[in-house]
Order: sequence, then structure tokens, then C-alpha cells
Amino acid sequence: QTVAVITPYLAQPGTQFYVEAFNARAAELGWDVSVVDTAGDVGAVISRIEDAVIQNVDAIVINVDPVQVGAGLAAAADAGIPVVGMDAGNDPLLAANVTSNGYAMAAETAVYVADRINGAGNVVMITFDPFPPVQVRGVVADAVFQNFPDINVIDRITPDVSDGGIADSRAKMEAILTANPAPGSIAAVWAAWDQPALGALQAIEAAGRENEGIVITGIDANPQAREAVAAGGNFEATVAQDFAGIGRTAADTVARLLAGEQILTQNVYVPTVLITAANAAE
Amino acid sequence: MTTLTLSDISRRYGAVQALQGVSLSLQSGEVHALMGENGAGKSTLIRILAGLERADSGAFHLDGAALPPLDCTSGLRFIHQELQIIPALSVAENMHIARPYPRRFGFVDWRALHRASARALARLGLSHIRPQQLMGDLGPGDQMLVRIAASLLESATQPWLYVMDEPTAALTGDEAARLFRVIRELVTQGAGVLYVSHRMGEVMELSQRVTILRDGRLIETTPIAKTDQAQIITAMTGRAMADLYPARAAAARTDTRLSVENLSSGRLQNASFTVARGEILGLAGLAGSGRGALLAALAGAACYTGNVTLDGSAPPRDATGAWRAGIAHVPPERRAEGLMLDQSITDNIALPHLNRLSRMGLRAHRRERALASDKGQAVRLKAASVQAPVASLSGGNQQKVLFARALAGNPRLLLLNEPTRGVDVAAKYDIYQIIRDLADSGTSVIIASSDLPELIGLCDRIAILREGHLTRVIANENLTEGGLLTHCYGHQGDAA
Amino acid sequence: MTSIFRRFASLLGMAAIVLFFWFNLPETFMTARNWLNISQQVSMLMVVAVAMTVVMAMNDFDLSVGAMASLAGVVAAMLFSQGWGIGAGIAAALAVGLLGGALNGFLIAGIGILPFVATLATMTIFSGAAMIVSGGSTIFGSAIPAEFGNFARGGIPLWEVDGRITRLPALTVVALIIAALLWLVLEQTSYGRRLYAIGGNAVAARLAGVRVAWLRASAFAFTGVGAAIAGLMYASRVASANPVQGDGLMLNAIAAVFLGMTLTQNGQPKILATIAGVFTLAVLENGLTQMRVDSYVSKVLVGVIIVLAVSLSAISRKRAARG
Amino acid sequence: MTSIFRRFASLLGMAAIVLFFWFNLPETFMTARNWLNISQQVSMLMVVAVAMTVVMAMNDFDLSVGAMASLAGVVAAMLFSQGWGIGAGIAAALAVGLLGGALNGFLIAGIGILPFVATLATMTIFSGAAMIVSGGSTIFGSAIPAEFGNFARGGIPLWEVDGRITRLPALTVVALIIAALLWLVLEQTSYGRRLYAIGGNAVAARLAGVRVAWLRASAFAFTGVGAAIAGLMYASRVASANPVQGDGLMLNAIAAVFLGMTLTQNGQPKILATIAGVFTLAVLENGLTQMRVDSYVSKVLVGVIIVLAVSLSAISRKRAARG
Ligand SMILES: Nc1ncnc2c1ncn2[C@@H]1O[C@H](COP(=O)(O)OP(=O)(O)OP(=O)(O)O)[C@@H](O)[C@H]1O
Ligand SMILES: Nc1ncnc2c1ncn2[C@@H]1O[C@H](COP(=O)(O)OP(=O)(O)OP(=O)(O)O)[C@@H](O)[C@H]1O
Ligand SMILES: O[C@@H]1[C@@H](O)[C@@H](O)CO[C@H]1O
Ligand SMILES: [Mg+2]
Ligand SMILES: [Mg+2]
Repeated sequence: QTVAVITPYLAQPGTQFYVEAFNARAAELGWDVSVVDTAGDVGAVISRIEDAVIQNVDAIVINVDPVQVGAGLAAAADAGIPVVGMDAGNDPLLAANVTSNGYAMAAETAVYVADRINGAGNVVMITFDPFPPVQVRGVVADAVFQNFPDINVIDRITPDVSDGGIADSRAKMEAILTANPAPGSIAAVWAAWDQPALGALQAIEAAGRENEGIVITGIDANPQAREAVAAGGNFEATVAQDFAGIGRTAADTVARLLAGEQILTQNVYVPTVLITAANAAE
Repeated sequence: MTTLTLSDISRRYGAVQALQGVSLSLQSGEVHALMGENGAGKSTLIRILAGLERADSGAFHLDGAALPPLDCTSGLRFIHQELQIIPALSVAENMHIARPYPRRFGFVDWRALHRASARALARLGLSHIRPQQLMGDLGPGDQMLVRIAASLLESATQPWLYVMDEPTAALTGDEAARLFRVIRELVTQGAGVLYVSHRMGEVMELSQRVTILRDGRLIETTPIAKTDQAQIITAMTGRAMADLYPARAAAARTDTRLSVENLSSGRLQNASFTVARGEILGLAGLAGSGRGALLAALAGAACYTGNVTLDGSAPPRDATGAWRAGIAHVPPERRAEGLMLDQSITDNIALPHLNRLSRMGLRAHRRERALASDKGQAVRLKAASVQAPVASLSGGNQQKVLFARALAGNPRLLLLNEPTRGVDVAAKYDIYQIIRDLADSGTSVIIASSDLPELIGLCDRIAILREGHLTRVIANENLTEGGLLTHCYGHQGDAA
Repeated sequence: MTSIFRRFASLLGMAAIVLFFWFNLPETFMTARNWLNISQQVSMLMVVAVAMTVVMAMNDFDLSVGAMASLAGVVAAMLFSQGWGIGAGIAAALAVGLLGGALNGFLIAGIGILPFVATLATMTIFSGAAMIVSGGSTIFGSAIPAEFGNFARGGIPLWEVDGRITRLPALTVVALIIAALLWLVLEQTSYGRRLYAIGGNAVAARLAGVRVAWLRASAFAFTGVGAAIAGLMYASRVASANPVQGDGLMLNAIAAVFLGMTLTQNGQPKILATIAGVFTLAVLENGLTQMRVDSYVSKVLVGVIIVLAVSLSAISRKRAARG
Repeated sequence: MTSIFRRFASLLGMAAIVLFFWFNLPETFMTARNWLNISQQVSMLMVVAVAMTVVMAMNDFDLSVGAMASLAGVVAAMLFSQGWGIGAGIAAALAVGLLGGALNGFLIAGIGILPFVATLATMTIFSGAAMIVSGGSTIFGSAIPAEFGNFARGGIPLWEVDGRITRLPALTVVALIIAALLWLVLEQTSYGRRLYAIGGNAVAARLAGVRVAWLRASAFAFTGVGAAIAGLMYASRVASANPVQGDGLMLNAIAAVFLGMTLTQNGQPKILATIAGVFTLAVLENGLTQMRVDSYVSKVLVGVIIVLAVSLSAISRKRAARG
């Protein structure tokens, strides 16, 4: 059986991991998998879905906001080919979406920040609204911080992610540090994913302000972030998404569909774990 | 009769006063020549007339009524000095750039376009040029003729004045003759012509009145009948000019410097000849006879077959090697093939000589500038400074930059293709003198020119090229223009 | 002759690509369905590329087309979400395209800024504006009227086999109409011919009395509208609008025009050639995906194949110049 | 005279930007620390931009620099992770830059493909190669030798206040050295002068004895190495290598060179002017972020300010041309 995995985000560490796990499971199941990366071009995902439909694959897996590729989903639906989302989003044309709970992850790190700074201080948020799974995290963190009258969000940055997310976040953070030179003037940096958290960490270390107790949190627990958290510096917490679990579960979900099963709840959540210095090494 | 009067026109570029209080009155029904040295302000005046540039001060009157500058252009047709073509478009489209294209249902009517263009081309006798042909595929002479033909296109309002800025600079004798025939025809039909040229002969022959500019000022406007060549030259240059051509060396030269056997390149086939040390060899021929091909081959700009030796050994076959071996050349198209217009005079002159001027690859700016001002002076270059961009120079002065570049290496062999195109009389005389001095010091010179008096005045021997063959080399004794032309056309040709 | 061979050389390259896929994908590649599919996939790029051809005819560039496509998409979507009708929203988006294009034209022809700099700056401006308008996120769902999204799914019925109707996709139709219009403008009107005159030699055109500034400005306005149309097509195709969704169109459009230029007589940008360029890029993507080549390897292959195709024409041009 | 005013006009624009931020951020903007910081942030872009200046002097472009920077970074990181030493890894990455640049040079000068097309194709190739080499993911952590990452954190100690040492960042030093070298090459050698001659009129340069093909090819090779150096600097700065991390450098580098060109006498690309262009872009980002301008709004502002700065010079140039 042939399955096409189509994503614009293969360069992202998270995507890498679940695609690998998906492939591993698919190999066990004896499938023939082709992985297509459109390198950030969401519109091209539609085209590649259409191409896969013409090839008459048995199933399609996407890792992109399904709302934006509706035309492709419709083509697949017309041809009766099931489409499964892997950390994608919701859409009636999607048979199922296997993902982590973004709302929950953001709540965990935002609350971690609020607790660590005792509900008071200036917080810098690094968010990215153009990508829906990340956008929801910002919404939740906003809500959490708003609920603390003494927490003040002094800046909400959208970094340029075309460089992988670290370098531009770092440059922006350096400017913010320069603009707030007094020790203690920044209490925490809440980042919606790990790359900007790492950029912020590098900026703080380069500015020689690692001893002010600025708390940084991220989401994803990618290995570089895990190392940083384990090192016990400013980067204190992140959330491990079970990327491998998402990939494996997505493959299993496809298998169930190919076996003719109906999936009842559209979202299939794979559990996550808050990572701090205590459990980072595991 | 229509009269356009320009009064008190001035124009300054930075430190250069290009025009200073010039007044002029142009009439239908006559050829009015505009003369002056390179940089005198002729083209500037024409650009102002065309509305391409604003005058700092001055007024225009058409038949006595004052006009805003741009309004007088409707009855005028312009041929500007620098050959302005669009190589990638067809001849017909080039002719119609500024005209409404013939249309049907709002869309271009290509057949009508081509027919109208063909009619205008026919008026100049250019039946060998097809309207559909690409402009870039034509030679420079033909390109200029097309531009002239464009001004002859029929239109609703018939023009009353044709303004031509050095139209013959790139033309050969017979091409020019066709133009003169049309000019006379236009004048007979009642139109006027404002005519700029550095060629004394054609001015004397064509025009009824002549206006002379010097350093941006009006010297005089006189009927041609009341003046002569010597007076015009004196008015232009401010000094009397004696002999136009330097005296030739008395003794015949014998030691061969360049020997060419069976050279074929492009349209040139199996040319054989020799040039002695210190000799000036002229190349005479009609357009497309192979003069350019011969010079390009020797300059290392084109591949060739055949045996060539320079001082006994084979010269390099690429341009870089040629310059290093002391073979300098002046290409025929100064803008396309010669100059970096936006760069300084120094940079343009020093370019082929950088190796010699620099030390271990590092540039010696001071020596470059010294070389440029030295050679610039030698050719009487008129420029604000040697650091000025070449684009700010008048056409003739741009040509002098190229000539200065070729001189700068004290070449063994100097290859010149139309070197005095657009150069004024006084400067031409200087250039001729320089060429002769170089020859006397041992340089061998080959010069192709469509200006036959120039060849006759300057060369020791003249090679005749016809349809790609070098038919003969004749000693320059008692040659006349007519005689030379007869050779160019072949024996049974018509020398008119 | 020479130019015929040169054009032939490049066409040969393109034909070789098609034949290669035909041979390797005998069942699916050379089918009406696949080609209709490709035609729909490229329709947005085609509109941007033909619009780009207009300014490139003048030897100019417009780097802002991608950002403008994104902006037009989010503007329309935003207005839809505020209750505007489809017609009004589309009209507003096109007006934004016209204004943005006119701004480019003004900066370039009026102020005299180099096209590259001016459109790089407006690219940033349009892109930032798209972010601001949309709040940085995707506008979708009930905000987008169903008819708007349905448009891209519809098409002109061609034939029916086994109850399945094959359609000429609506987006393909739009792209063809716009390409035809711009072909008429560039090739068959004096306006278009003057743009080529400017591209061939701007100084000559000015000396001859062509109103260079005015023509340049208007051509950029045209291109802005073209980009906006592409943005609307994109939004309709994805039934949503995202502030960066059109950005990738810019480099691809330029690539398509340049590829096309290897087909034309004097290396001029021409509408038909641009369309061939667009299809070359699209066919490569389509064929390589269908052959299930790894996407990274296929990226390298696309580059290599373009180099080879273009080399053919470059070498034959050199030959021609030499002999 | 005219050109002095023109250059003055553009410098005025740039000075106005600096003054504006100085005034609005009196405590933090005009500090040595902030400027050292900026110098470090721009160091990669500076290297790419000065390398780009070399080909732009010939009136050419290199669109592949960003992809080459990414490729060089992942090649070095990959080799490190396979146990290569730092020196060997860096040498290999530079060799990749040289080869890639030479490939560009060969396609452009040897085969005769337009620089835009050739480097667009190699951009795709290099980018795909970077994906293949890295498997598409970020290489980091223990794979990257600590000294490699530490290099970017180090610098030359300048002075000490309250026990805190202020350093001239190592990346800044590298960027300055490369800029100085390329300044020497372009402005003070016959080689550089010949590149400008090619840029002024390639046909005339060839007839005047310049070995155009050879010089063009070698200049592209230079630029490839420059891009590779920037990629290594980038990897050192983020202590990791990602197959797309350098991609954004390309457009910014071109923007910087063009911005710089508004400062020079005949609008020629010059190293010092490019550096001014690079700093203009960086100062805008830095100042606007410090002023806490919304990221989207600041994007629009960057575009607007560039337009204004460049307009000043364009308008004064027009004035000058008029008299
Ligand atoms: N755009 C410009 N910028 C600066 N100086 C200029 C410009 N155009 C013309 N000049 C100067 O104005 C003077 C007159 O130039 P113009 O071209 O009118 O001379 P001309 O009489 O036509 O000479 P030629 O016989 O060589 O064509 C020259 O000194 C020239 O250098
Ligand atoms: N001195 C030179 N240096 C470099 N290139 C030259 C030189 N002379 C001529 N050329 C070039 O050589 C080519 C052939 O010359 P051209 O077109 O004049 O043909 P031709 O048959 O030689 O005609 P003619 O006899 O009228 O010169 C042209 O491209 C021309 O520009
Ligand atoms: O969920 C992850 C995010 O955390 C971010 O890393 C980008 O890729 C997505 O798949
Ligand atoms: Mg003149
Ligand atoms: Mg000739």
C-alpha cells in the first residue's frame, strides 16, 4: 500500500521526528511511503495532494493547517482517499488529526513562568501567529498572564523564522535587553516554541545577564533545548511533545482507516510532559 | 514661410557653461548649418529645441508668437547625434517609436506599419532593408539611414523643419550622397533643415546659411555665399588653420613590421599585404567590404585563419594579448564597443594599460591620472577634469578619449576604425599630426575611414577592399577622391 | 536561422522533460486529468508571471508581487469577515493592487528609485501590511463566503466518463483570460510596443519622445493588479487567506519569465514564452512528485534540469554568434 | 559638486535614522555596547553583502549566496559530527563555497547563462543539497565542537568597567577583515578595476583587453567563498546548523548593496557604501525593536524609511541632472 506524507515544514525539528517515527511504523506495516516537503509553501501542498490523488495513493498524511489546503482535501475526498493530519488542525474533510494538545502545553509553561516570578514582573513573549498550532499557544499564554495583575507583558515579538528561528529571535532579544538595561527589568521570556527560547538564551548569555534570574520557557523539548534545560541555566522549562508517538499513532490511525474502521473523535491527542532540570536528562 | 526664433538661450552643467545667450532663427525652405568645435554646444542647443532639456533662460517664437518650449516640437523631426536604436525591435518598429502605430480596431495594424515604413525607406533608396528585419542586424551606416528614413515617414501634420545632428558621421560616401539628395528634395518641397556636421565639404555644398558657435557663444550667422572654409574654421577655432594634413616623410620605408598572408575572418577572404615600420596604411572600401573585419582580426577581437607576423613573430590572437604586445585599436562604435560611459576619463584611458601602471597588482591612481591628463591634452580633450564621467563629454570628445587610450601605450601597431568620427576640424588636425608623429617614431598604423580626403591626406599607401577581397594596395600619389572611389567600386563601377 | 535553432534548442529541452515523464509515468502523466490539474496548480503563478512579464519587457523588476498577492488575499478575506459582499471585497482587493502598483510606479518613474530597491522596500511594506490586516494569522472558515471558495473548485464541464465530469478549472480559465489580455496588450498595442522600446533602449525611447516615466508607472500599476488577482485566486483556492501565502510566487515568477526568455528571438520577455516557463517549472514538480523522488533530491534535480535546459540555448546562441 | 550633494542627501537620510533613535532611546541606543552588539548581529550579512558587491560591480547578481551559506554551515556541522576536526571541517565548507561559486562562474561565464537564471538554479541546487546533507533537520549539540560555538562568543577585550569586560566580538572582527580585504581587491587592484570595467560595458572591456570570462568566473568563485564564510559564522553564532538558516541573507544582501549604491558617485556598488547599507538595515531593526514597535508595524516602517532615505538621493540626483 502506498502513502504520501506531505508537509511544508520538514525543516522543523518536530516534524522531522514524527515523520521518522511514521516511516518506521510504516516499514513494519510494509507500506510504501513517499515524503514530500514543499519548503514552507502551503499552497504547493494542495498541488502535491492533487498529484498524489492522480497517482492513486491509498492514503495521504498532511502536516499543515488543513483549512488552507481545502481544495486538496476535496480532491482526495472525491477520489475516496482518506487524509490524516499529523499535528495539523481540524477540518471536516480530515479523517483524523493526531496531535499534542497545544492549549494545554501553553498553559503549563505560562503557569510555570507565573509561578516562578511570583506573579509579578515584566515578561517578553515570543509568538508566531501565522502557524495555527503555535498561534493557539499564544492565546492561552496571553490569558494566563492577563490573569495576574502584576505581570506586565512588555513586548510580544514575532521573529522571522526563515532562518530556522534562532538567529532573528536572538537579535530581537538583544535589542530588548539593550532597551531594558536595569537588572530585574525583565523577569521572564515565554517562547511559544524552543528555537526562539534558545535565541533568547543566547542573547541573555552574550549580554552577560545570565545571573539576573530571567526565566525562559519553550515548548517542544527538542534535543538542543533539552540540553540547555539540563544545564540548569536560564532556560528552565519546556514541554516534551511525544513526536515519535504522534508519528507512530498517525501511522496506526492510517492503518485503522485502511482496514475500514471509522474514527470517532477527530482529534487524537498524544500526551505531553513538562520538562525541567529535574527530568531533562531522561 | 515659417520662422522659428530662439533668443538668448543659456544652459549650464555644473561648472560648464554649455550655451551662453545664443540666438538663432530657423526658416523653412533652406539648409541652415550649425558648426563649432567639439563641445561648442551644438547638441545641447538641439536637445533644448527638442524639449529634452530645459534652457536656463531664453525664449522661443514661432512666426513671431511666443511659445512654451515644448510646443514648437510638433512640426519638427529630430535625428540626434548618438545613434539611438533599439536593436531587439524591427526596423519598422524602430521607425515608429515615437509615432502612433497604424491601428485597426485599436490594435496594431502590422501590414500598414510595414507598408508605411517601406515607403519611407524607399525615399532614401534603401530597398535592401526590410521593415521586418531586426534593427540590431543592420550595420551602423544602415542603422543611421533607418533613423533618417523614420523622419521621412508620412504623417498628418507634415513637418516643416528637420534637425539633423551629425547624420553623416557614420555614413560612407555613397550613403551620404543619398541623404544629400533627399535633403535637397525636402528643401525643394519647402521644408527647412538644421544641419550639424564637422565635414566642411558637405556643409559648403548643402547649406544656404551657417551659424557658428564657440565655447557656447554665438559667433555669427552668415550666408554661405559670403564666406569660405578658411573663414569658417577661423570663426570656429579662433585661430587660422593652415594645412589640414601633416607632411608625409620623404623616404620610402622598407623594413616590414606587419606581414599578413591569406587572412580570412568574417566576410574578409584571403587578404595579403605588409605594413612597414612607420608606415600609415589606409583601408578604403564601401560598407561591408571587410575593413572592419580585417582590423578586428588583427586587434584580437575576432578569430581568423592565415599567417600574420608582427616584427617577425606571430602576434597574440586575443584582445588582451594584443594590447600587451603593443597592438592598440580604436573600435568603430564608441558607445557600444569602446567606452564605459559612467566611468571617469581616467578609468577609460587607463584600462588596457593597468598592468603596466600598477605595482604588484595594486593600482597607482596618481600615475593613472597623470597618464590620462597627458594623453588627454595630446588630443585636445575638452573636459572639466580627468575624473569626470565620459558621459558628460560631448560626442567628439568621447571619441578623443578612445584615441587617447590607444596612444597611451606607445603602440607598435595602431589599428584605427573611423577614428575621427564626429571630431571637429581643429582636433582632427591634431589627431592627424599625432598619428604622423607616432609613425615617424616607428609605429605602424592601419586606418579605415569612410572619409576619403582623410585617407588621401594622411596615408602612405591605401589598400582597396571590395566585397571581402583586398584587391590591391596603391601608393598614395596623385590620388583623387574620385579615383579612389573608382577603385572601391571596381573598374567598371560608377564613381559618382 | 540562428535564432530558430536557439529557440528550438530550448524547446527541445522542455520537450525532453515532458517525454521523460511520459515514458516513466505512462499511465498518469500524459492524461487530460493530469494536465488540467497542472494547469490549475500553475494558474496563480501564471498570472503573476505574465504580469511580471509586463515590467520585465521594460527591463524592470517587481519584487513586491508576492507580498502584494498575500496582501490582496487578506484584505478581501478581512472585508468578507466584516460582512462585505464578494463583489465589494474583490473590488477592494483589486484597488489595493492598483494602488500598490501605482506606488511602485511613482517611486520608480516619479522619484527615480531603482526598481529593485523600490520594490524590495514595498515588498516589506505590503508584507507588513498583510500581517497587520490579518493580525498575523490565517483568516478562514465562516469568514470566507462559500461561493468564494467554491469558485476555485468549479470549472467549465468538458466531458463526462462514467459519471465523472472532467472540467476546465475556473482558475485555469481566469489565468488564460489574463494571459490572453496581456498578450494582446504587449504584442498588439502601441502601448505594449513602447514598453518593449523602453526595455530595448530607454535612452533611445526617451530621445524619440516616448513618455517613459508615464509608461513605466502605468506598467507597474498593471503588475500590481495582476498580483492582486493572483492573490484572490490563491485565497479562493485555499478558501482562506494567510499573510504570507503569496510570498513564494515572486522568485518563481521571475524564474519563469527568465526561462521563457531563453525561448524568444532576442531574449525578450514574451507572454507565450513566460507561459512555457511556468509550465516547465510546474511539470518538473508534478512529474518528480509522481515519480516519488525524495523532495530534497527533487529540489536538486529541478535546479540541474533548469541549468541543462538553459545551457542548451546558451550554447547554441554562442555557436550562432561565432559562426 | 552634484554628486557630493547627492551622496550627502543619502547620508543625511541615514544620519536622520540614527539621530531619531538616539533621541528616542537616549540611554541605550548610542552606547558602545549597543553598537558592538549591532556589529555582531550584522556580521554575517556584512560578509555576504560585501561578497555580493564583488559580482554586482560587474553588473551581475548572485541569488545563490543564501543557500550557499546554509549549505556551508551544514557541511561543516555534518563533518564535525562525523569526528572531523574544526580546521578540516571549516576548510571543507570553504571548499564547497569555492566549488559552488566556481560552478556559478562556469555557468555564467563559460556557458553563457544569465546570472539571474544560473544562480536561481544553483540556489535551488545548493538548498536541496543542504537538505540532503543535513537530512533536513538542525544539527546541534554535542555534534558541534564547543570551540566552534565559543568562537562567536569571544572577542578582543576592549576595556573593563566594574569587572565587566567589553569585547569587540570575534564575528565583527572577521567581518571587518573580509570587508577590508574585498575593499582592497575592488578599489586598489587592477583586478577590481577590471571588474568595474566589465560592469560599465562588458563588450568594451573585452575589446580593451580585459579577460571578461575569466574575471567573471573568478569573481563568482570569490562570492561563493564569502557566502560560505558567512554560513560558518552563522553556524558558530547559533552553535548549530540548519539547512535554511542562511537563506534570508540573499535578499537582504542585495538590498544592502543597492542602498549603498545610493551613496556612491555614479551609483556604483562599493564596499564602504555596502557597509553603510548593511548598518542602515540593522540599525532600523535594532532601534525599532528597542522602541517596542509591534513587529508587523516595524516591518512596514522599515520599508517606508528605506523608501524615504533612498528618495532623498534620487530626488537630489534628478535636481543635479537638471542643473
Ligand atoms: N549631461 C551633461 N553633463 C555635463 N556636461 C555636459 C552634459 N551634456 C553636455 N555637457 C557639456 O556641454 C558642452 C557642450 O556639449 P555638446 O554636446 O552640446 O557639444 P557639441 O557642440 O554637440 O559637440 P560635438 O561636436 O562633440 O558633438 C560640453 O562641454 C559638454 O561636456
Ligand atoms: N578596430 C576594431 N577593434 C575591434 N573591433 C572591430 C574593429 N573594427 C571592426 N570591428 C568589429 O568587427 C566586426 C566586423 O566589421 P564591420 O561590421 O565593419 O564589417 P566589414 O565587413 O568589415 O565592413 P566595413 O568594411 O564597412 O568595415 C564588427 O563587429 C566591428 O564592430
Ligand atoms: O508543533 C511544532 C512546533 O512546536 C514548532 O516546532 C514547529 O513545528 C510544529 O510541528
Ligand atoms: Mg554634438
Ligand atoms: Mg565598418
